[in-house]
Amino acid sequence: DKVVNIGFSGPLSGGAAFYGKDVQSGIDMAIAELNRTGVTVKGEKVTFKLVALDDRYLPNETATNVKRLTSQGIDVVFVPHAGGILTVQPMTTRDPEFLLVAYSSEPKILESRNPLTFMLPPRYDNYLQPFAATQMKAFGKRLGLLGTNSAYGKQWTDAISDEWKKQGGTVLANNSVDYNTTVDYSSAVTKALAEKPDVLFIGGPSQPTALVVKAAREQGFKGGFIVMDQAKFEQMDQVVPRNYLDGSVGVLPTKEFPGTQVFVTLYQRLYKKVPTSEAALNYMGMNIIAKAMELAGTTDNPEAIRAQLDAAAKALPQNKTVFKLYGVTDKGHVDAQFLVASVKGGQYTRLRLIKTFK
Amino acid sequence: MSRFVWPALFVLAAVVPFLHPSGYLLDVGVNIMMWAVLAYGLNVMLGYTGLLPLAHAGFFGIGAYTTGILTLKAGWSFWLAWPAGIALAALAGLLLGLVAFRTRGDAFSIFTLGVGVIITLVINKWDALTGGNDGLNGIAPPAGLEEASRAIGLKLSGGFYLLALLTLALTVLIVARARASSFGLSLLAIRGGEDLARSAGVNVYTHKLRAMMLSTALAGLAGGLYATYVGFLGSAVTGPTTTFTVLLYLLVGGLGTLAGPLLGTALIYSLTQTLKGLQDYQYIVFGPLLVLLVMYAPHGLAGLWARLRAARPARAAKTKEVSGA
Amino acid sequence: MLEIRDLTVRYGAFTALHALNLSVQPGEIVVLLGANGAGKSTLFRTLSGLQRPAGGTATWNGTSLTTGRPELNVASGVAQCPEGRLLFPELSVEKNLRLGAFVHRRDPAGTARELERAYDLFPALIEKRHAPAGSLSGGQQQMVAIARALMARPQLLLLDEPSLGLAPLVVEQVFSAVQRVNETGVTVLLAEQNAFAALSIAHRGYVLEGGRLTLEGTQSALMTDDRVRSAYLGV
Amino acid sequence: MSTVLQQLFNALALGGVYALVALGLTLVYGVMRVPNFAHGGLYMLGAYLTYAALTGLKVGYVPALILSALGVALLAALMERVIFHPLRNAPHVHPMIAAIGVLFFLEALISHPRVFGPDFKQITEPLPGIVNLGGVTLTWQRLLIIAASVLVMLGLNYFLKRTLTGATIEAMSQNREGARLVGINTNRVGMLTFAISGALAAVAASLIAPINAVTPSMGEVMNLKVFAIIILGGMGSVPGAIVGAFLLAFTEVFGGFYISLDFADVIGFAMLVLVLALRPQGLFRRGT
Amino acid sequence: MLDVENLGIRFGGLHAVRDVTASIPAGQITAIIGPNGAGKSTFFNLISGFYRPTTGAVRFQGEDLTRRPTHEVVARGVARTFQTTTIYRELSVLENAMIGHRVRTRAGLLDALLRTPRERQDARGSRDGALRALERVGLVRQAHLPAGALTQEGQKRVGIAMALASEPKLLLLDEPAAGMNPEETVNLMALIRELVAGGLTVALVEHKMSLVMGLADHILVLHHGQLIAQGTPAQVSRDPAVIEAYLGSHAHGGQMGQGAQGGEAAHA
Ligand SMILES: Nc1ncnc2c1ncn2[C@@H]1O[C@H](COP(=O)(O)OP(=O)(O)OP(=O)(O)O)[C@@H](O)[C@H]1O
Ligand SMILES: Nc1ncnc2c1ncn2[C@@H]1O[C@H](COP(=O)(O)OP(=O)(O)OP(=O)(O)O)[C@@H](O)[C@H]1O
Ligand SMILES: [Mg+2]
Ligand SMILES: [Mg+2]
Repeated sequence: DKVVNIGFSGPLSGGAAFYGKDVQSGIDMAIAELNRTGVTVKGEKVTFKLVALDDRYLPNETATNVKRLTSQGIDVVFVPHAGGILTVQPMTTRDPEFLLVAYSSEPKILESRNPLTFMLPPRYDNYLQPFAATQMKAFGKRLGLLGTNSAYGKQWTDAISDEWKKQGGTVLANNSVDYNTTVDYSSAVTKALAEKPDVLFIGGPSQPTALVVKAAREQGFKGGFIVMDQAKFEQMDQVVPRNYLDGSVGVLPTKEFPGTQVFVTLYQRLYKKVPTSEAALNYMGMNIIAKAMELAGTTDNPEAIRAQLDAAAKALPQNKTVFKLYGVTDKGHVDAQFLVASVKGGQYTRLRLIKTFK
Repeated sequence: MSRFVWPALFVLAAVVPFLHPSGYLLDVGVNIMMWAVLAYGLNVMLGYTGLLPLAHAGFFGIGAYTTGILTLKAGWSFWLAWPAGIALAALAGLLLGLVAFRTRGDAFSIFTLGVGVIITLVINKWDALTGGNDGLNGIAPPAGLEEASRAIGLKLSGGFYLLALLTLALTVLIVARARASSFGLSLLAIRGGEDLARSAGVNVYTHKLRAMMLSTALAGLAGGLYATYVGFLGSAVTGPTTTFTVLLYLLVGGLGTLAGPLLGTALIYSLTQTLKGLQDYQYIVFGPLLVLLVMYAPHGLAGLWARLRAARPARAAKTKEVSGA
Repeated sequence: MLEIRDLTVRYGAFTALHALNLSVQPGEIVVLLGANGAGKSTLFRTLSGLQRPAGGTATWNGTSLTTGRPELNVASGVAQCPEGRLLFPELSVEKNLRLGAFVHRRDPAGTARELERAYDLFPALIEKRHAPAGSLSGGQQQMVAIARALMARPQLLLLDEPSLGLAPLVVEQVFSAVQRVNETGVTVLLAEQNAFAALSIAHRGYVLEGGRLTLEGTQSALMTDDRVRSAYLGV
Repeated sequence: MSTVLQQLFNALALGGVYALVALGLTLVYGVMRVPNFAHGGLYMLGAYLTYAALTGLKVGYVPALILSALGVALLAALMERVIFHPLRNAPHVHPMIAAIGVLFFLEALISHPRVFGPDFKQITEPLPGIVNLGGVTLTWQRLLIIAASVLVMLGLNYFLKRTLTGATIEAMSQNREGARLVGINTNRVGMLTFAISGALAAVAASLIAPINAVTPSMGEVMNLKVFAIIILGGMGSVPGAIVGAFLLAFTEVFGGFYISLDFADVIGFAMLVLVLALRPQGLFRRGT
Repeated sequence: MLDVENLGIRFGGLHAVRDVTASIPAGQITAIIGPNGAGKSTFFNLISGFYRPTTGAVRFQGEDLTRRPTHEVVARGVARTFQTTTIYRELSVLENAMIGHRVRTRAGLLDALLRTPRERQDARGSRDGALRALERVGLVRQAHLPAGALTQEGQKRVGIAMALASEPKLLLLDEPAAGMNPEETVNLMALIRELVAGGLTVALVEHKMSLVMGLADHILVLHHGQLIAQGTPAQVSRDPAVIEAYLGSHAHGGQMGQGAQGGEAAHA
């Protein structure tokens, strides 16, 4: 057997560890499955092994880790945060070359047109239009902003504000707070509610998001929520009563796609918890890489593997498709379809996507 | 040991990149030297003057962001932006000192910690200037470094290594000179007892201010190097965690010694790199190791070394406390 | 009675006390003379349990004083007014004194009585009773240190240079108080640079030099000894 | 108007949270002068132990809280014995670094996949329900926090200022040899102090956890703030810690409300820096 | 040489020093005595700029020094020692003295970094100045020992050397003989006399009457922060107020504590 090492550099300790671990769990799960079913590249059986290094979310640490990984002859490296990705992106094409699997929706990652970047998360702008339209119609035109103030949260806040205005609504003051460090959300909620919003944009990690919902409902907020895709309904309703979530729109791994059900069940058996989209997307990403290696007939030529990503995505077996995949764009971006849902009377209802961006 | 050992050490270290080590090894070398410079800066305050400021990552950040912003947004050459960053860090240190030296002891530490947090938060929130949460991306290597490296048969990474080595050598020289002067002795007097120093005629306030400026200038020096080396700046690295990490390097190496900051940084940095292999057990091992270090090598590596060398220091000054008012 | 047998104390490689033998009978005042660095304070610290000896024994009425647990020494009736005072600088004078009676914490009435006595002895402390001990003048702090030792109602009182920094008038008061305390049956071991005053109230004395006892005698014998007179009495 | 009142209540609750944690820290830091950065770790551990007792042992909230307090107290006492006691004569920064080592260890231990893992956990509110007072929402949990912080403050103040054991703690912090000399068993007092502080941290965490997610790094943020608070209030001053806590909470809440939420933390720290610049010794001097 | 006028300071409600008007004449030894807590150390602290007075003025050689920072006062030529021996125990004896000499050197951080001629000159000057001071107190041979390794008495000398190294005109000594035995006290007296013979002015606080009476040209008596008497030793020791407040039986020429014999002397 040939052992192919896959690199990973992400936060595995400290405040963002839960995030890094989620990402890692997806890759780990994919690798375990691939090793069990067997992958053959150019007639040779290949076993994958994940080499995960902690970078505590610090870009300089990511750079050090990547140098360490490539010095060991590793050709594929997963990095799940924008700072780290942007720092190591220029290194992909220097010798030694490597394929950077980027899990971050920062637009700048694609802007640099790096030839060896593979970007996993879909663009969140797919959600904007249906979210805004649904909530504006159901609750009214005033949108309060109360998302997390992480880099991703800020992008979301800006994007939803633009979309809301585009559809003719009014956007109120931005009251973002840090969902990782805030001790009590009450005062931020009070401030946001003081402007009498009809709809609140919220979201960050699921549990804090649920606490924001709780604080808002307790203070008498009757309107709707637009929940950023980082937060998951299935996790939130373990923290707050389901009826608090009534009138929310957000994303949901549903059972529509063939692979979803399988993935969710397997994941829960392994990790004893509801999978996040971090886990799901990286799980798919690893599967696409393996497939692309098969198609390219090489495990150590990043350019060749990169060239086969689109084909690999399209050829992915049904039971590995957690989300519906259309392929990988020229820029190296996954093109997938997602499901969005709204909560009514404690039930999840699927929303229709008007248009999809590529 | 300084007279011959230091130059020899630097010459030896300068040979390393010509042996074509892996990119990872070079990178570890650059990181150790870079953080050691920051540790030397902190040592000027904590080791020599006896004050523990907790805003050094902030000054490091000021040096780094000034360098980054001036090269990226104002199109300055790195060779101009770097000194500007150092100057700004020193100036910020002066301003902080003017106010912070009203407080003493732990209040001083917490005061500066507060200022450190503010610096980080301001960097994080001032999107227009600093890029906020997204950070600053694409800071170029110093002009001419690549060409110069190639001219002596090295890659850019080798060039960075030599640049870091030069920076470190300069730092050690500066610190050694400062320490050996009557200025340095006055700092020791302040460390030993501020009231006594005052009565002995030392102008405590201005000495503290100068020490602070030297210390933060070194932080800025390290920061500028960081900016051009890593090429990306995010606010996280300017926060208290970095300060505490460097404090750790310093303590393990040995407070108030010339070799300590370098030894401590080298040991702990390589240790954390090695421990990464332990995955989930990384900090479960590191934490207790830290405790053991301060308990069993209270004077750091340099102290351990000195003790071994001094064989049997008679009954000398085995008194526990530092005398002073 | 206090019995010291072959007591040896070391600081690292340096030996401060060399196999010392000394005893004090109940009810005696014994003065310890010796130049700077002779080891007087070392002996006191050892008897209080603050310093562990390298060898030998020290017992008070049969109880070992060298267990390394000073609280047991205090409980068995040994109290010290130490060199360097060792006060609690940010606590009020009165709290310092009350803590001196820590071993009698179950007898608040007795402590109140002792407190009155302490203030009688050092009236200067009355107006300072609520001031932090650290804000007191040097001499006032010394008064607190002496009074704190008395608060423990000791059977064996160890006084390490009690007159340090005290005004002449107060020195007299202290010595007469020591004498009074002694008359109530308390045994006193005293180290003093003010050798004359100390010898005046003592029954016996020892001379300690370089960690060894070089001379021993009654008050009158020491007072008239030529070596003592020239070295410690300054005559 | 009701918005301002609501914010007032929010600030009170937040101040209560800060005060509870700060009081535990004051004891060890302010009184014994040990800059115990592991306090945040003990706090975090307290929350997890309560969580474990609730979900694992399936006991009620109050027994869970007591179990957790006992557990953390024990651990804190052990920590004093094994780490801080041997370091008692070392320079100030040594125990601080050791404490950071402990914090690392505790965090890593808790977030280890085989222990609790790095994910958020949630403790359900023991006293759900809200009271609506003229448009202001008061939740029972927050009222409980405010009440507890006042109670703990009164208790701690009484303990330190009025009891002999309290005085021994202060005495020992100021002069360990002096304390031994008057017959105080400093070993016991040291452990007792840490135990009390650990128990306080656990109680604080258990009370706060229901309104805030339980995470391995929850102690880090708190650490920074409570250290600021006790310096702000004046080291070792119990009322100072309370006033400092509420001052910080009010600045954060109203600064966030009138200026910008984005800068709420900056405003909080700016206030700290300002107060210290004007009154270097803190708001309250250490009492006698 | 030094004149104070209506000098006073309050700590909270306490007037530690109150309305003191006095002078310390040049070339002489002035002793300040008074009961514990009378304000003697505080008085020194006021003169040396260590505390800021709430009232009054301090003039040194005609120049107003009130409210000047300590280091400037030292630079003008007023040096002091502390009541409890405070020196840098971890540093060498020589370094202690060099710190005392720092006020006479000008080289700063930049000089140090650039190794300017001034730095080199100062480095030499500082060593020489320190050695001169050590010479005067007889510690040259111990120059390289850590100061903490010296005996109590030796440490007191280090303290004095540190003060002398600043090349003062006026030296303030706070209880220099405390903890010394008679023999050492005599040596100290000789040292002080020598210093004065060399042109220095000395003011000292001391409770050892042998030293005060044997040494002082002029005595100031403080009580409750106020100046209650002054004059020659003979005058002061006869002053009933001083006897009552401070001296007790020492008034009658008592030396070395002989007066304490019997210890039953009557007092207020
Ligand atoms: N902690 C210590 N470490 C090392 N040596 C010490 C220590 N304490 C005292 N010594 C040394 O032990 C010897 C005896 O000191 P000690 O303090 O007992 O003397 P002493 O007779 O009380 O003198 P003094 O009259 O100055 O108080 C001295 O040489 C002193 O330097
Ligand atoms: N920093 C301070 N804060 C409050 N009170 C003080 C302070 N310094 C001194 N005092 C008080 O001022 C008075 C004078 O003190 P000072 O130290 O000057 O006395 P002294 O004459 O030197 O006495 P001694 O002979 O005992 O040394 C004392 O009552 C003392 O308690
Ligand atoms: Mg002694
Ligand atoms: Mg005095």
